[in-house]
Amino acid sequence: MSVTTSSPKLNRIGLPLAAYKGGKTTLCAGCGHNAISERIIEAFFELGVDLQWVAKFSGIGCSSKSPAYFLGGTHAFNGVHGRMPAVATGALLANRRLIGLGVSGDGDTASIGIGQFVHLVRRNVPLIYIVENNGVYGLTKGQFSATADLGSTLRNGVVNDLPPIDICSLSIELGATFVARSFSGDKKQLLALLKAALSHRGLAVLDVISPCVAFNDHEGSTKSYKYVKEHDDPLGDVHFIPSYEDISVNYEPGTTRDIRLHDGSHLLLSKLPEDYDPTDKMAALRMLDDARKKGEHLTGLIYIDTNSKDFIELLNLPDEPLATLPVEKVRPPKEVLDEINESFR
Amino acid sequence: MSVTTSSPKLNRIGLPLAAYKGGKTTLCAGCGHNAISERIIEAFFELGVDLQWVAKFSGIGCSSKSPAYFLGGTHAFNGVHGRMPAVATGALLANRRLIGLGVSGDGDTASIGIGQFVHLVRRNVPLIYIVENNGVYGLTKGQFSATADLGSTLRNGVVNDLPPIDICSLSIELGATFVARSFSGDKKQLLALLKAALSHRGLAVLDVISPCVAFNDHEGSTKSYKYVKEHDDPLGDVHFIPSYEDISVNYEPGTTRDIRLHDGSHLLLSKLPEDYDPTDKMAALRMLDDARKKGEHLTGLIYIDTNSKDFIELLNLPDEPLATLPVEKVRPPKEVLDEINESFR
Amino acid sequence: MTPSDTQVEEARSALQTKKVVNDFSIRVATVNGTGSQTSNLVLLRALFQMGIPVTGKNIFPSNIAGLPTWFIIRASRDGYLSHTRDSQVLVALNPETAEEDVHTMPTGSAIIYDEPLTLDRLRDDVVFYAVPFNKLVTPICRDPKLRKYVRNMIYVGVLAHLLAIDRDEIARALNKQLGRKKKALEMNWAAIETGWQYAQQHLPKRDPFILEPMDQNRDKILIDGNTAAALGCIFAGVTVVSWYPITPSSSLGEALIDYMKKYRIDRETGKATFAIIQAEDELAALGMVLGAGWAGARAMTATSGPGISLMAEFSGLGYYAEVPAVIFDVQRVGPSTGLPTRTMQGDLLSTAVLSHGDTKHIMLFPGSAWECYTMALEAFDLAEEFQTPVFVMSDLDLGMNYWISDPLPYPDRPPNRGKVLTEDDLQRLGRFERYRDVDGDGIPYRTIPGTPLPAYFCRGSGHNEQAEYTERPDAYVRNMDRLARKFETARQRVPAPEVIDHPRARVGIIGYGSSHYAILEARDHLRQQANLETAYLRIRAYPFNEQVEAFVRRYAPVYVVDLNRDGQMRDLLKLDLPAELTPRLRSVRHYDGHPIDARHITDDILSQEASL
Amino acid sequence: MTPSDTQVEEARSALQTKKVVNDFSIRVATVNGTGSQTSNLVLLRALFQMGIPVTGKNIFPSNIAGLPTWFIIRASRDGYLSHTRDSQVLVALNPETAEEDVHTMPTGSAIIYDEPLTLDRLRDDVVFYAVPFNKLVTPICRDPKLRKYVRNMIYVGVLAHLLAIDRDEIARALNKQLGRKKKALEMNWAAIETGWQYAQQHLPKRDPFILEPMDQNRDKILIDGNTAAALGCIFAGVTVVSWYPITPSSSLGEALIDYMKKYRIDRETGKATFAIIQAEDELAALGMVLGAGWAGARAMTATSGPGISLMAEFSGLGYYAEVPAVIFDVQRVGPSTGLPTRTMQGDLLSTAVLSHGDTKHIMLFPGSAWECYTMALEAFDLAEEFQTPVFVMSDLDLGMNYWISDPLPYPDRPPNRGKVLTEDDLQRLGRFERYRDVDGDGIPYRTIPGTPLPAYFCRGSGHNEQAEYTERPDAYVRNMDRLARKFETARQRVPAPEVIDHPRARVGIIGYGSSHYAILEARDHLRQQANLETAYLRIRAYPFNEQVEAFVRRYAPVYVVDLNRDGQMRDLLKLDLPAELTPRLRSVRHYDGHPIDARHITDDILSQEASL
Ligand SMILES: Cc1ncc(C[n+]2csc(CCOP(=O)(O)OP(=O)(O)O)c2C)c(N)n1
Ligand SMILES: Cc1ncc(C[n+]2csc(CCOP(=O)(O)OP(=O)(O)O)c2C)c(N)n1
Ligand code: SF4
Ligand code: SF4
Ligand SMILES: [Mg+2]
Ligand SMILES: [Mg+2]
Repeated sequence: MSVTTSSPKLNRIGLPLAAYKGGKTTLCAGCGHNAISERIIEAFFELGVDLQWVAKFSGIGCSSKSPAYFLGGTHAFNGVHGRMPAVATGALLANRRLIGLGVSGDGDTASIGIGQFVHLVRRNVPLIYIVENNGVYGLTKGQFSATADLGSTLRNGVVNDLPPIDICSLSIELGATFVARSFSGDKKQLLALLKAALSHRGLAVLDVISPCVAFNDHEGSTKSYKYVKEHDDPLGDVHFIPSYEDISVNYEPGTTRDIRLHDGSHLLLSKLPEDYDPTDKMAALRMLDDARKKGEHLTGLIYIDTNSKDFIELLNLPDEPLATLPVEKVRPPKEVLDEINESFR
Repeated sequence: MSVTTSSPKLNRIGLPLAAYKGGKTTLCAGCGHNAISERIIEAFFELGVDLQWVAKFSGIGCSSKSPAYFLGGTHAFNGVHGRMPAVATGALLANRRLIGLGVSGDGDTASIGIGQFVHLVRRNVPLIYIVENNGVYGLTKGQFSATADLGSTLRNGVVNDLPPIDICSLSIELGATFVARSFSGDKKQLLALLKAALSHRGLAVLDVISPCVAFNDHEGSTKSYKYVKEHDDPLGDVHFIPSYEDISVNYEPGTTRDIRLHDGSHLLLSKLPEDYDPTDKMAALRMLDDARKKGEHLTGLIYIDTNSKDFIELLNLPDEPLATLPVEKVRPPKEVLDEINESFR
Repeated sequence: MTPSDTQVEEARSALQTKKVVNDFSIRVATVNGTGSQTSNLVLLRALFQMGIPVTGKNIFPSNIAGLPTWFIIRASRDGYLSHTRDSQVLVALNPETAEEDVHTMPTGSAIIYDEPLTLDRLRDDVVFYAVPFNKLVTPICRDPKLRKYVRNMIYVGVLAHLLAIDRDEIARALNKQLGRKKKALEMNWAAIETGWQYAQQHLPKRDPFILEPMDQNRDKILIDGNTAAALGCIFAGVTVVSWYPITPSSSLGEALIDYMKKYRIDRETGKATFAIIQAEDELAALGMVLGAGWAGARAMTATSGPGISLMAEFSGLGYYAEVPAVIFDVQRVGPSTGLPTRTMQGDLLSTAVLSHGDTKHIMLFPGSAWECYTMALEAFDLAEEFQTPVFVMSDLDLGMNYWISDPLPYPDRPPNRGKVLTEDDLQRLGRFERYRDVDGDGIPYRTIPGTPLPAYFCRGSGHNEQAEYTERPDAYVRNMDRLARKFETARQRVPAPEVIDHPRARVGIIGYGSSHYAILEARDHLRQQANLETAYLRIRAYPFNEQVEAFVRRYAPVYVVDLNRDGQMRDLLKLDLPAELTPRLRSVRHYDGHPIDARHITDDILSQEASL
Repeated sequence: MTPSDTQVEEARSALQTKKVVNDFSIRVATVNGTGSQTSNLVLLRALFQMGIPVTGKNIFPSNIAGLPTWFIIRASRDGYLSHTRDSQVLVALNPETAEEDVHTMPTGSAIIYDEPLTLDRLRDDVVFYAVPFNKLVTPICRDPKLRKYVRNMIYVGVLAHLLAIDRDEIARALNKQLGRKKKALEMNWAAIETGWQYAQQHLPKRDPFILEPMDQNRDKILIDGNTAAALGCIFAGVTVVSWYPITPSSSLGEALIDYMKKYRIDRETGKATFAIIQAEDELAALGMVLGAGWAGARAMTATSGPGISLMAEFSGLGYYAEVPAVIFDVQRVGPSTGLPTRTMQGDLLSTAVLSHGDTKHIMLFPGSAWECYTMALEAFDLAEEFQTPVFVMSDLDLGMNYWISDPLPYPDRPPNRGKVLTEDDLQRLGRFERYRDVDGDGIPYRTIPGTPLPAYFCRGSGHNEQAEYTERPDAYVRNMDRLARKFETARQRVPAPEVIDHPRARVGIIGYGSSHYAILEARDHLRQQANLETAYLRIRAYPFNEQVEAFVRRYAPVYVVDLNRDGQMRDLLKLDLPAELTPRLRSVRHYDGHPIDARHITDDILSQEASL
């Protein structure tokens, strides 16, 4: 993985960065999801992806809205809550030339959508699947999702006492072929991982920690809830969402970084060392487990398997898209029907 | 775990074994599910479980029919396909005194039901959850489920090329507190595990390999398919289901046993050694992974955690069942409503 | 002799004199999982080959082995292809139901039974033939496991002899059924022979039922609706199939797999020109179909009631985001799990409005196996023309039973892919608005992924003509009104009803789906028994074409035949017809899970007519 | 001076002379996420406290921050509590919509706007008040992040002065809104003061709109329907709640959590007398409710359209296996995701028949926040009495907006737990058949788990009176017929309609749910404008009570007011009423996502009357 940060005026297919932008975001200022959109724009621009062949998919949630805010004018399907994997699978089978990019939230993926996610992983559908993970349901105003940290607290005092689903270790357990974690504010790492995902054949799962500035509940937010109450809330108004700057971090492989979020809560990120071998499944699971025990979120390309067949190969599909096969290829000749009729005589 | 095999005429609450039996099975003769029913009957009889408090749950499938064939006359809810966890959760919260016993199939759990299963595990609902695992959809005549082994073949020649979901390692990954695997024909082990599950507080996942005599597709069934064709199928009739005897095995902890199924396919079972420590999560995952690589199915109590709170405790429920709390406990007095009305003035 | 004895005696002698040729039905009562389905299909096929109009109804339980199952073969000289409640010949092999089975038979019936059951003690107004199946089976089958199977082939031989079925046709039918499995053929033939010989030697004919060759099936085929439907999909050029097994739709999915593997592998490249995915559930199945439909593929799924319920949310997305999809609902008895192996037309109303909000769906109602095929072709055209999910409402009776049919016709036109703009179109037009009603028919234009930009953003949330997200009330209303307009357009494009007018008819009958043949027969009953001439309209699609309204205007009362408790087609008509016409509608309902029979319709109409 | 100028001048001077007291509405246009909801609620509450009949409608977007939002406060001397399309006072703070907002105002309106927007250039037939919000905010708020919030409190002060809102009531309202947060109170009050003083010093009154104290709200409360519903559930004694967040039902779930934590913790043991579970999705939510209902708990869920669709399969199980459940459907605009923050009555038809097969559900239609409470109580009684899912069909307007209401009444009777057999009953009776119609009302007896054996096996597959699995056609039909009978019994037990007859009325109006107040007002319009006296029936439940039929017999035509495109209540009536009555039904439909207003109904009825 090499990281390119200098972006020339035009990319290799002659397009400017602007061509990769999308509509104006309607997400909160400072929302991690916006930062991820930025990185997607950069990654697709820098690799010179032909936008005509991009297909964006999402479910429902703040995160799932974001495909309207990057790669504008590309083909996109914003489906129903938690069921994006099915829609993406169908579309990518119909047209294997499409470059599938899915954006989901932790509620969309780990709560309502976990069933479809599990089977998406099993099928190794060639899709980049980004979970914009904030531990809450942003769009419905801050309830816990299934990735909420144990002990985190909502504004109304409700405490989460269920263990979080770890998207990365779950994916590895299920046989995912590309599993990475990053942080929305880690421009360099996230960009690099997106580019790597773009070149992976098969499903690429990217679990991106993406704090919600409106209803944050990340690790330590018991503390953060108190913090908000004591320091920052002279308004007593649940309808007020302050604007924040984007958080941005940059730290070295093999190190740990303590990130202070806008509401005073903390996030411990630890980046995989450069010499880490991401091809050993059990080692990857153990790394994740160790980090978790230390209260850290392990980031980087955690696991990769480049040998497994993707779903397109397994189904033995032709090179041309199924969607546009000519009628001669998809309607057998009259003789075949005659033969079939004969078999019923 | 001590194993009692000698059954006195009456159990500790004075009931005969017959009191624990159910209706006549309508499953195929020789179906593994029937053997499991037998063990359930024994376990409940031997532990002297008070049947009035038993609540049986199931989804849809041959396996899910089986609750009609054991512990007859007890309370039971046979729901819809793949959604038994929700029904059981609701019932057990409504009445915490119930002894919940859920029976599902691999299709019911790992295909359509995987989403609910994941969340059931997260919640640590106090329920014995048995997956009668045959790798196929028995009731709909033999399609693959999500636990079908890679490379297994159906009668119509369709080959499974998706990796199986391993109920045990998935459960452990998700934080399950009791995870065991057994084989329908291993009377001694299965009985012991059922008894252990009955005394566990929290969710007990039992993945029981339970061959389908009608549509078997277990490991090696590519071979078995051929085998059937060559040896046993002078009828060429898909509508004919031969009757088989129950398979029964008995082997020592720490050893491996090669089981020949009725259709000629083989199943490699390896039993955990006696000194195995089932409290180390990562070790458990590694054991499972190692066995899998050898083509073996690891059996025994693979993981247990007796410290985690179950869902009833987490919800701070009273000792009496919610369902039957008297009206004074569940309808606040008039003064409360007055106070509330006042707050809206 | 008591008087009743005399009557019996009379009946008996009547039997021996009057032959009943090609006009009776055979009921075979066995235990499922014993392979009797093969025996029954051999019989059915033999009759078919003899040129006799024949139908087979399989009444089977929802399990794999060990429960009672019945197969009813009706031979009808007059060409009635519907179910009958009464049978005249019984094969009683299931000890569990044998007594009840015997009691349901009319006087004068012929009953073949397993000797140890001693059924002859039960009645003396029928003819009994005892066959010692166990004794017969032992010499021909060494493997005890297989004996319960071979027993079933023996009754084929017994029946063949008693009813005078052509032995060559039995042999041909067996060949057809078993294909090239030599060992299997030998063993089965031996069993049939044994039965035949036993009957020849020990069972002198004492009943009047006889089969004689006819010439009614020239060029016909014998096929189940699900196979026909699968073939329709294949010749429609389906490319993406996602399904989840559920009785009685599974055989549609499985037929697709079988035929696609055979006929849709590209000769040159060896590649599959299709993707068939067994989804993890029905939500996913329809989700994949919508994804594929959006991406330009002809995509479909097949399911039954519980699956339809699970597809509710995605169906609404398909309607509102305007994505083509074809959904086969092979209906079974609900509510809930209900009776999975019994037939019903119970999902009409809930499917018509499947999903929350103002959702409305196009439905097609095949009335024969042949239409399962042709409507599959039409469904894909309609789905793409109207960019919306199209539900093909089959049922277990149509889908899983075997029907005599005209051969399946090769499609006479290329697929209609609807208003899809290509790269060239876009360049020529210079602009593209996904949800603009350019032609005034409510149907907008679409592009498919891979077409040059700008593309459109497909979504289930509020959108304007440009497919942009909007919450504006005016844009919302415009869009919903256009969708309503589109539905109106569909009214005249969906398959028109089949109408049989009659100059002397006052009364009309409306039917649909699998009740078709029973209605045809009931019309004859009504004419013959009560001199009641009826007109008949068979609905083939929803929304209803204007001919439906015209029919209801022409006749009164109009009896709507529904295979459900609530009169669901009657209800849809109530919603759709001008209110002043709805008092004309009456309901004939049948909902016990068995296929409807003509007698039920005749009796119900006559009693309603009488009570006027 | 051109003629039009003269007209304007006249209008203007008219304004200055004729005071408009307590009969106008205020529209506040802001950006969401800026906390303006708090400012608006302070205003609403202040008017309420002044004894003025008032309603507040929040028209908000489906996102968290940064999109246009409107809040409309209507003061109505005459006590009309419905929405109006026109407002007379505008606060224009959102640059994105300001121009359009200004253009929608009628001549003579008063417009307060943010000075830099220079909106006064747009029209001269309205009164403009420029307020330099940014300048005013700086001195009172050091933290730049909070300024967009504080700006909103300033307009409260400005309006209070201009419209003569009692300052003490503003202070009381603020206190009520913010509770005991001292710091917050200080800062907010400073902002209000600033606005007040600015208006006092710089904005001489030039418009006619004035608020004066009245005495209409004595003993009334101000409450949203979802909170009222949650309280109803609590006083009904709900013990198991399983829900999945979805707008606009989430606040029902959240109110349950808040109040249960406060009032339903056992004093002695400190234990929760309830379980509230956030399920993983709506399928699971209803599954848990059914599990709990089967086990004897009063159990419920709350959702909206997409959730209802996902509950289809389990709803059918509830119907067929006869398990009590209460489901709140707080309806929003569909189909599919639709407009999640807009209101509609769009789920009636699909909910009535939710799930495949012959399924039918009881629905209740609360017509006020008060009924959200009382019908919650009734819903649990009905669910247990009839052992079936009961759907309470609320909507966003009822659920999330604030309504003046009588105080919530304490239940006057203990919960009706229905036909549950206890251990003693069982011993006395000696036997128990779960699905036998002992009383002839279609309602069988049940036991709950924990009761001594033999228990019954609850299942969604075919069953007989003894709850045993069966595929027998007769048992199936008996059971389905009993279910139909049970539904008929419900007809007379569900809440009866509210009927307002009128001796001089020819025309009838049928309404339900959130259109109630608009219909009341429209009836006055019709009387005053067109001398058209109308009778009015408000449906409160499905299946329809016999009074509904009687009403339709008494009046013609009957206008059915529906907040959906397809006229879904009209459709349900078509299905349910004797066919000869349905020609009397006409449809008044409103489906742009905003609450319905009286004018819409009046105009539509008048134009339909004219076209007769
Ligand atoms: C079937 C259904 N249930 C519920 C909802 C309401 N809903 C919309 S977004 C959302 C949660 C989104 O959470 P997440 O995926 O984490 O996205 P975020 O907003 O946090 O980015 C929910 C519950 C819905 N749209 N559809
Ligand atoms: C919603 C729904 N979809 C499909 C079905 C059909 N169906 C019944 S059982 C079954 C599979 C059962 O497989 P499994 O759980 O492995 O049980 P087994 O029969 O193998 O014991 C299916 C798909 C159904 N009943 N409901
Ligand atoms: S609510 Fe949270 S997740 Fe949604 S846009 Fe705002 S910050 Fe982002
Ligand atoms: S089909 Fe298979 S799973 Fe079902 S009863 Fe028979 S052997 Fe068991
Ligand atoms: Mg989230
Ligand atoms: Mg199985």
